[in-house]
Amino acid sequence: MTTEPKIVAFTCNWCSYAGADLAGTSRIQYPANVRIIRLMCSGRVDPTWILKAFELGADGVLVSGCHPQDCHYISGNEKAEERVNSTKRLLRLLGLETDRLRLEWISASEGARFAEVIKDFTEKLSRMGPTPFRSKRGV
Amino acid sequence: MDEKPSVLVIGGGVAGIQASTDLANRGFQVYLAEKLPSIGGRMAQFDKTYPTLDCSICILAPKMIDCFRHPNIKVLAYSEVKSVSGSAGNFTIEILRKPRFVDAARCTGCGQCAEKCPKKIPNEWELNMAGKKAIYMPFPQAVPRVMTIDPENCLYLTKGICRVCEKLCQAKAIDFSQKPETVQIKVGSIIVATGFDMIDPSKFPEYGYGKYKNVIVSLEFERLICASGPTGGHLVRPSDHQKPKTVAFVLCVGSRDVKAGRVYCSNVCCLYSAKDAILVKEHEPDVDAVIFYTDLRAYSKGSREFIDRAIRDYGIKYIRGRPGEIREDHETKSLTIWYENTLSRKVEKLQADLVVLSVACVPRGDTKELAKVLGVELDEYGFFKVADPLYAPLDTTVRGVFACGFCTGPKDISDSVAQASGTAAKAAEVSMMYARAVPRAVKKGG
Amino acid sequence: MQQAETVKKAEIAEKPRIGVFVCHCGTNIGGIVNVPEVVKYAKALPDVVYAGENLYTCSEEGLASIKSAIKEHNLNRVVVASCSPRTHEPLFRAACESVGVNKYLFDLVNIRDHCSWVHMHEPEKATEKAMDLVRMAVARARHLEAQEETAVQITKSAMVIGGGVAGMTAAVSLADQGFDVTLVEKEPKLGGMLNHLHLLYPGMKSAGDTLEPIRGMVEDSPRIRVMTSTDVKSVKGFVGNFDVTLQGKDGKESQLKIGTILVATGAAVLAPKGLYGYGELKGVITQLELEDVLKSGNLKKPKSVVMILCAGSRIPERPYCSRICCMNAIKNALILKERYPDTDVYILYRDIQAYGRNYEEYYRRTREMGVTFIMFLKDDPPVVSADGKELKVSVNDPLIGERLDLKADLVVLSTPFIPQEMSKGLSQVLRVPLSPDGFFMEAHAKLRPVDFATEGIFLCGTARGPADVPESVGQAFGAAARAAIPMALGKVMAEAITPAVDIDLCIGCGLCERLCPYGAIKVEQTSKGKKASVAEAACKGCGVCGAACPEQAITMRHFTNKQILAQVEAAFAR
Amino acid sequence: METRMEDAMAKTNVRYCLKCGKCTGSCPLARVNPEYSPRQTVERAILGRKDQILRGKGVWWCLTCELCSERCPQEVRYPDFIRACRIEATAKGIEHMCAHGGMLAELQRAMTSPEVKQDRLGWIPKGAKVSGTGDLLYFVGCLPYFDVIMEKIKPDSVAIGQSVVKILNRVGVTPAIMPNERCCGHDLLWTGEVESFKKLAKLNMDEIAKTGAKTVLMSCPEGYRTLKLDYADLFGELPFEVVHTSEFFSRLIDEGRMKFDKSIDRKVVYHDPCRLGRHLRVFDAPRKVLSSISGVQLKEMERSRAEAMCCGVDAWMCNSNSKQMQIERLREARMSGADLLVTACPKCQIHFRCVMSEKLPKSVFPVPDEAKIDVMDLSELAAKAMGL
Repeated sequence: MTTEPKIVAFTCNWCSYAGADLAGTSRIQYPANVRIIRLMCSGRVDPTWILKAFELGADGVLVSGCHPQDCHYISGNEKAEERVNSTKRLLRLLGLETDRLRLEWISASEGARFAEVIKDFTEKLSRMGPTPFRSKRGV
Repeated sequence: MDEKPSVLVIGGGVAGIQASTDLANRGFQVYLAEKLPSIGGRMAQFDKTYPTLDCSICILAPKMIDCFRHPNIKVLAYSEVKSVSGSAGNFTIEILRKPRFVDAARCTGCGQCAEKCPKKIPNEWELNMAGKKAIYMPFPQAVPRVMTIDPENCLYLTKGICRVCEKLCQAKAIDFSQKPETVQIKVGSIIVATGFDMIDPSKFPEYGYGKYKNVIVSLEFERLICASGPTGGHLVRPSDHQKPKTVAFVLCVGSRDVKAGRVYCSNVCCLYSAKDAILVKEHEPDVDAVIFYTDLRAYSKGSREFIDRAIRDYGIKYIRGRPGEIREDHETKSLTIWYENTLSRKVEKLQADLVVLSVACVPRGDTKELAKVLGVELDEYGFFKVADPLYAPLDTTVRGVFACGFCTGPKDISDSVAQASGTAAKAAEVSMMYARAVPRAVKKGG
Repeated sequence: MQQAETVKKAEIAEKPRIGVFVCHCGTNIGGIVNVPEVVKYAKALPDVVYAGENLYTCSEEGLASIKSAIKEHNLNRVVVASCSPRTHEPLFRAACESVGVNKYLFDLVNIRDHCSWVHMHEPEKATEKAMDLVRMAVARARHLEAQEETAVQITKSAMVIGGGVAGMTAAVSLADQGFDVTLVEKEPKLGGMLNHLHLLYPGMKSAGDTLEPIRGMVEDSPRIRVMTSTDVKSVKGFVGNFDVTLQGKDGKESQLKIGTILVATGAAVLAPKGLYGYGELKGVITQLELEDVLKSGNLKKPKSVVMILCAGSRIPERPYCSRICCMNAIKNALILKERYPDTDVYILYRDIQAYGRNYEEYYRRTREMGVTFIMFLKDDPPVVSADGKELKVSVNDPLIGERLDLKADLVVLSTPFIPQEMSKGLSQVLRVPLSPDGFFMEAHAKLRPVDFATEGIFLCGTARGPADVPESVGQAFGAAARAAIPMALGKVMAEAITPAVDIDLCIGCGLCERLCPYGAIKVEQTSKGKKASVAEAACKGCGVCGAACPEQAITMRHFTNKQILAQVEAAFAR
Repeated sequence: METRMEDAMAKTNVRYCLKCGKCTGSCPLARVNPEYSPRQTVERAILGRKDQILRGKGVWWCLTCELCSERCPQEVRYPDFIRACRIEATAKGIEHMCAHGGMLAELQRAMTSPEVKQDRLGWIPKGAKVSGTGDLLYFVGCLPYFDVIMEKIKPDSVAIGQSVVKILNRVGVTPAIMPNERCCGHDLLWTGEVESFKKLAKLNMDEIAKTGAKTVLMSCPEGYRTLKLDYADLFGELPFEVVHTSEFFSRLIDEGRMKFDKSIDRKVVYHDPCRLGRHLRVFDAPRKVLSSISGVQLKEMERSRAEAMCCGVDAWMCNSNSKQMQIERLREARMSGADLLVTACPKCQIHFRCVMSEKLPKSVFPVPDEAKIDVMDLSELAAKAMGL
């Protein structure tokens, strides 16, 4: 059971968290291995948190915000994109697949898409197998 | 009585919501009367908005919730304005609250009752392209999130049997004993924002609406292309749920049409059809989208550029010419559109699998009654008449009663929102004018 | 919001005493997630002193149980595991505040939309996830801090920039709403564009007669201070507290402290140099020049008038439609036809923009009066040439596939509205954006048409883009209403999710200032050197600065690194 | 009645044209004749291209079927505009294509002479009761002439008149019939000869007065339109009622006076003549008559009632395009699943029979088998169903 990949998702309050809500109200089923952390804006995501998640044994980290132009804070999602990209470079240096860190634009109306992303991410991560940090996870 | 200056807003669409929150945010007591069980209005029905291609409900829903949760706004959904007396500064209004037969305080909107309700009825919010139950939530993002029982169709209310919903509701929210109640409120001014309706194009036999399954109206298209719509956002034609190869959009159906009694231009069709055509391309890049127009009216900010993009980046095809007639192939249910391409001056025919008619926008069906209640005049088309189109475009013919958005004539969302805020200013002016007189007197009095 | 001032900071120091309330939501949660198990699990978590379950936590009973538990177990942190904070957080926060627990000490876990509803066929996993989510929330709750929402005082006066019909309307409305207004006009005379127009559509009222009453209201209003021949030199501060420096044409400067700003600077009209022989051929004029002679009456009866629309608009370098030209041309054609019935009037157009109330009727009447409309295509515009002392306009009418040669003694060009030259400068002074077309850019094309993204600054009229009088007036009232909100309240409460800057850590690098989309954080000279300082009222709490600060000098209140890291750690703690 | 292009422009809403092209996109002729476009004609008129219009072919090509004006969003009455242009063109002596070598027109002009004494009653069936006077006048129209002129294609038009008289007698009506009835003038009016039309109209009005008729029954929609609208336009309110056989029959059915005792086991489709349908809005009456005949299965064509397609000819101005349109219409009739095409216009009947006639050079207009169908007039079918 715990061998299935574990995902931490940082979502913005206005689009992506709402999208996850809609997946719920529309009863769209997806794997139970994602843990959502709600922020006001994807631009708040600090690379440190991402690295921390991996270090503690996360198999994947999702950062999700509003579509370009739709950002509730005008341009926070663009900042998120820059940070995710630079963090990906760090992951490569650490010998981690950069695809383990994923950036998605999911709007409040895309419940189905949120579910799709989690499904797809989970499959890809399973194919990649555990990270070298996995052993740290308490199981 | 309430010391805050108070205002009645009629109509819970984007304009009504804007006017309400603008006033509430500055400390006014607002009563928002909405005829339907949920606020949101037309905009809640659209898939995307032009020219930004924002998801309509995503940008609207937060406003709906803010409005509903606002401590200074009392949302009277599923209600109708029955009588108005008094004058600017102190109107007395009677509002009829229709029974939902569901206790709003208890209902959590979980929807289990609807799952089990045995009575299936057409869902007019989805333009009857989907069904719903006799106990229903108008749409997924409805505000308030409270179920409503349709008294014409509920088995218990019509035949005295069933009560399934009552049995399985753990919240004990079902209440068949609810009666219509009339609430009385006192306000300084009234803002009308009742929006618009669309004509039934079956009075144009040459286009075959109602006769040909694959001829639909634009509002039906909005639901068809919408992820939360009847097809889950899959672009399929009604006759066989197959993906169309060509989608054609016909503009000015009943607009700019003297015979149909509407000389005026409906204002929004040119742009939303460009948007709809773009949506077609975004959903199915290999589907052709063709738009038949007479004058391309892309005048609002950024919209000419939007049309240029539709043509350049999406390959939307524009044909100048109002089609003469549309005929169906009885086997394939595909449609032949006969038209004159007025720029090449040739009569041609186009094979389309789905035809979307941009029908004329008209005042809401019950505008006449409301006008009578308010004592305001309507124009020749039944839109609310403004005091002076030049410098009093927000005043009706009665002092203290203001109007904004589509109900005073065709307008797009941004013009409607700007006007809605404008009426908030007018209402505030009224309260200033009467501040000395009214509230103090009332305060001393009681 | 109001309660915020009555925040008790008392319990902040105290050791966390956390209460957890798990909701069944009927069977929506309880039907899949093993709620009793989750409650049992929550009880065992650090600092949790109470855990209970409700059928409906949001019901009156549910809320009552939270309040009583808070009193009984003297809880200072509350976690509810139920549905979405987007819809229900305000409800639970209010319940907490009602018994003296600061609303920032509450957290909501979504185990319905994000759990039971999306894992309906995997009850065990759903239960395990619910436990994880509760554990994460509790971990965060241990680090939650009470917050006080700072109230920013708002100066109850506004500055309206631009004394045209939009600016004057906005000024009068604000005055009528009880606010003092400074109306700044760069020209010596109020009135703007309308000073140059003759009659206005719809209704054919004279521009003067339309202007006079409103100009009168402006001049008579004790609340409006008019400053003509004046420019805005600099603007500092933020919503409610703008410090403005005005400069008269005479160079004299004056200071102003105001709460809100309305931009109503209007638009200019393109001078069609080199277009259709303008400036070279006698008899080629603009609609504005035609209005002048129609007004003054210095027009000798023409035999034939040809109007050419889109002169300089809807072309690659100026792709936008100027919105009002069609109706304006139609109006002037009608005036000509009424004055000189036997004068031939031709309107050469691309698409007739008769979109508004009664405009189509108007267009129709013009056709009835015998004005001839001829279409032309972008790639095949009309050609104007001199033919003796007469002008010749040659145009290819695609609708009949023939080239038409029209004799004319007047060729009138409809040239588009273009942004005022000063727009660029003013946009920098106000730190507000311009659209690609060079007009001022609203916060959102659809839902915030008269706001700037920056708090406290608004726009209306043709400064935002081409608009006719009714539209400008409608927007003016709209902008007035929006500006009135903070001024009416007298203060704005800043939600306490704003950054707190640790002066000792801040090195004044200015990265935060560069990133902030609202200009809410700025590096300023202090006793300790250059340090970032936050304008609470202008900040929206997105946290972009917090994530960017290289020195970790910025703490985002209620979304602190400590809180979120605790959540991350807790996600893997079992 | 406008007789000049300029007057017509105001009266027929031409100036309101939006240039949308819906007229041309609707026009059945424009589909087969790329040179023809009502919209362009209107726009040239607005541009003052008078000569171009009056001397062009288009003005004579128009079928005046009113499908364009039925749909025009600006209520441009194009056929009325065209009629005025034809009148002015004729006044200017501009040549135009004439019908059947002008023979029919010639006959009609001849009838304008008051001295003419016709011998046109030979078709009346033996034993039929007719009279010189009476409350009800049956205005026969040019049926007897058609049979002679179109002899080759055996139109058997008088069968229509015979059926009408038999039916009238059966229901106990003795119709008045005028021995010297003139052509109603429809064709001359619509080919621009307004003066001759006026003469014919006057002569007919006097003749009708002599009969003392309160009701004038028409079996020809063109005549029907002419009396009901154009005579009224000329003389003001008419001293008699004008009804079409289809309307008259459906009244008789309501009153229970008309009974069909013979079953007609055929799949029948009805073709709406332009003048009966769009011009005068008679859509239900003929269908009612047909559906009350036992055995008749009534079908509908895709384009019927106000949407109906013209038979391709007006005022005998027939050309190759007419034939193409007729074939298209016949095919449409067959596609409705019918085996009998019923119309209520002697001229429609002739045009359909003509295109299918063996006498026509097939090399020019081959009528495919899937377009062949029996054609009959409503009155004839009704008579058959009454065993007459």
